[in-house]
Order: sequence, then structure tokens, then C-alpha cells
Amino acid sequence: MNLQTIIQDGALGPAAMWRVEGAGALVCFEGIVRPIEAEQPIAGLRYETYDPMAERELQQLAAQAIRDFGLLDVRVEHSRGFVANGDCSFRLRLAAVHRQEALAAMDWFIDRMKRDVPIWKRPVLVADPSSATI
Amino acid sequence: MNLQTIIQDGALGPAAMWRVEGAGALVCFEGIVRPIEAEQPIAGLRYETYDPMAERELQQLAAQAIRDFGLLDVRVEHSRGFVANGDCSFRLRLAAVHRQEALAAMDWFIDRMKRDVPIWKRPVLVADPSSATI
Amino acid sequence: MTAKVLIFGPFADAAGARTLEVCLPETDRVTASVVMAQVAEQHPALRALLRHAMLAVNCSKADDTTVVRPGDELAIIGLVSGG
Amino acid sequence: MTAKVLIFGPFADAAGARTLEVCLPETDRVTASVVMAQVAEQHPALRALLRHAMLAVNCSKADDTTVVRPGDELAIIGLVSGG
Repeated sequence: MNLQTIIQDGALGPAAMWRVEGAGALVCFEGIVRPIEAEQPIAGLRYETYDPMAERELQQLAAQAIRDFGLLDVRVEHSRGFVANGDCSFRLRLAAVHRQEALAAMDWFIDRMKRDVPIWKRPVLVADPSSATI
Repeated sequence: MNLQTIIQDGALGPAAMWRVEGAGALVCFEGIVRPIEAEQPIAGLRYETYDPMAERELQQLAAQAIRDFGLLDVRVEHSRGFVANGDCSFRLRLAAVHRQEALAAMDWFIDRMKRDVPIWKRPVLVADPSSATI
Repeated sequence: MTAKVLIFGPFADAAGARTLEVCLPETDRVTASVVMAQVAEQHPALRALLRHAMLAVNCSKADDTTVVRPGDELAIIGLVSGG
Repeated sequence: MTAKVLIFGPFADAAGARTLEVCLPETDRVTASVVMAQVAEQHPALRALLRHAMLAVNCSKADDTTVVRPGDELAIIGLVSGG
């Protein structure tokens, strides 16, 4: 089964080139840290991950997406630690024969990830760098 | 209004870096020419565009997507002429505050594009290079 | 008057050309629906395809009552172009 | 037995620690629901948060009847972690 999940320190870099044999649709979602959280300006978000489990849950979600939506390939990347606002903390790429299954799977995957994958985020306020650590 | 539409000769190259102020979600759809069309192996597709009108319709769709879905930015690229299988002939990038509006707009835009934008495609068979031109 | 109509894709294949010549009635009010009817009349090879087509006038979709004037750019657009 | 339970995010904030020590009853069948009840009992600061939490045993979500054995890795996971 073609899937890859990566949890890495800090912001994600630009997406690598991606070609998938037989794919007619490649869909990429990037989650970007916004400059405002709960109406307060923030410097960024700090992500805390329960690593072995987060990785395992992402792998299971990716495998299920491939099975249930008939995808050809799934790539997931998520940040751990601090990500400044404007930077990318999450990237999901799906390859499918047709766009419908890719778009449906995209929505499903992100909902499930927020529910099932043990990753927590904490705003780092502009004025309060101490909130960056516990 | 932030939008850009491009119709260019041949396959699309890799996506340029894209940062959009205030965006929380960047979604990119790429349409890839598949190696099989109507159960026949093909070398690629040849796209014919009614250029001034295709550009204009794409601009109008992009503007309507921004208005109706509250998007922050829309980028559309479409190929004209021959695109080999495995290569990208269409790229749509949407920036939004949240993912829901971006994913909803993605589906809407592609449906409307297929209906409204005067671009035609013709398979170029592996065995029959003459089908490449009228 | 005689008008030129741009055609593409399967329309161009069926006609064996990229432009059609169409004779239009000499009235002061020629509408898009008159143009489409004359295209079907004068180019029988296109009739089947025209059922799923519309006229664009100066790069805008026309409705049946859109008036066509000399010098307008006319094109036949599929209702589903299938890009 | 005494078990260590990993905690994260708001749980760690509320407890002021990243690991909890929890005393468990000396029976031969300790379930995930027993662990969670003991965490709430012994760490009152977490009670409100625990309503929306579950136990993970060896990196898998446990249900109430999942049996916990000495040496298992235990962690408290939010029902919505909000990544």
C-alpha cells in the first residue's frame, strides 16, 4: 500500500515533486498557522505530539482512506514543536484516479485526524513567549 | 480581488511557492493526464481552447468563487495543446481562512469549469499520432 | 449578411473546418437563436452536436434573444466542453 | 501496583507535570476504566478535562474493558485533540 506519514520538528518545507502512476487527480491540503487565535495575535503555535501513537494513528487513517475511498497514494506530514504564523504545519496529499474520491477523502481525513490523532496545539502569544513551554 | 488565471502551452510545471496573508488553508488540485482514455492507451491529450473566452470565463469563475465562498485568493492554470500522460494539465489553488470553504469551492469550481469554460480535449492515441491534429 | 462562426473540438471535426460561413437573413434584428438555426440548416453535419451547444457573442454566452450585429465575434460552444 | 500515565497538552498544564503516578488496586484484572477512575480520584485537578478523554494502552485506544498489565505504556488522550 502506498502511504507515507512524517512527523517532523518545526514548519514544513515546500512540497516535494510527486508523481503517482495512473493518478488523474492529485490534491494537496496545507494547514497554515494563522496570525490570530481566539481573537488574539499570536507568534505561532506549538504542537505537542504523542509520537509513537500519533504516527501510528496517521498510518491507520491513511490506510483506511486508501481502502475506503480507493485512493492510489496518501502522504501526510505534520509538524511538532513551534511553527510561526504564516508557516505550514500540516500537509496532506492524496492521489486518486478521479477527483471526487480525492476531495471526499480529504474532508474525511482531516475530520478524523482532529478527532483521533494525539497532537495538541498551544498558541504562542506575541507578547508572551513564556507560553511557548509548559 | 486576488485572482490569477493562466492558459499556457503544454504541460504545467511544478507549482510556484504560494503564501497568502491570513490564510489557514491552502488547497491545490492538479489534474493529471491519465494513460488510458475510453479504455485505450493514449500518449496524451491535446487541449483546444477558445482563448479570449476561456480566459474570461476562468476569471469570472474565480471571482465568483471568491465572492460566494469567501476565499482569499484563487490561482488557475490550464494547458493548451499537447500534454503527455503523467503530466499536469490543470492546477487550481485556493486560499481560505478555513478548510471547509476551500474544499467546497474546489468541487464547485471544477464542475463549473467543465460546464462553462470553452476548452476541449482530444485523446492522442499511442498508435496514431495523426489524431494529434485536426 | 454572411457571418463567420468559430468552431472547435468535435464541431470542427464534424465540419472539417475551424470556421463556418453562415448566411443570415437581411433583417435589422438577428438573434443568437436565428444564427444557431441557420447553422443547423446550412451545415447538416453539425446538427446532432448542436443540440448540446450554444452561441457565444463576443466571448460571452448568448441567450436566445441576444442580438447579433455585423462585426461581432461568433463562436459555437459546447454545453459541456469537458475540459 | 503504581502505574505511570503520560499526559499532554491541557492535561499536562492542569497537572503541572507530564507524567502522573497512579496507584492501582492489587487485583489480577485492572481495566482501562479502573485506571481512568483512579486518575480522577487521585488527581482532582484533571477531573473536568477527563470527561473528554480516554486511555491509550501501548499506543492504542482502549475501551472500558481493555486490561492493563504491568509494563504497559499508558497515556491520556483527548477525545478531540484539535490538531
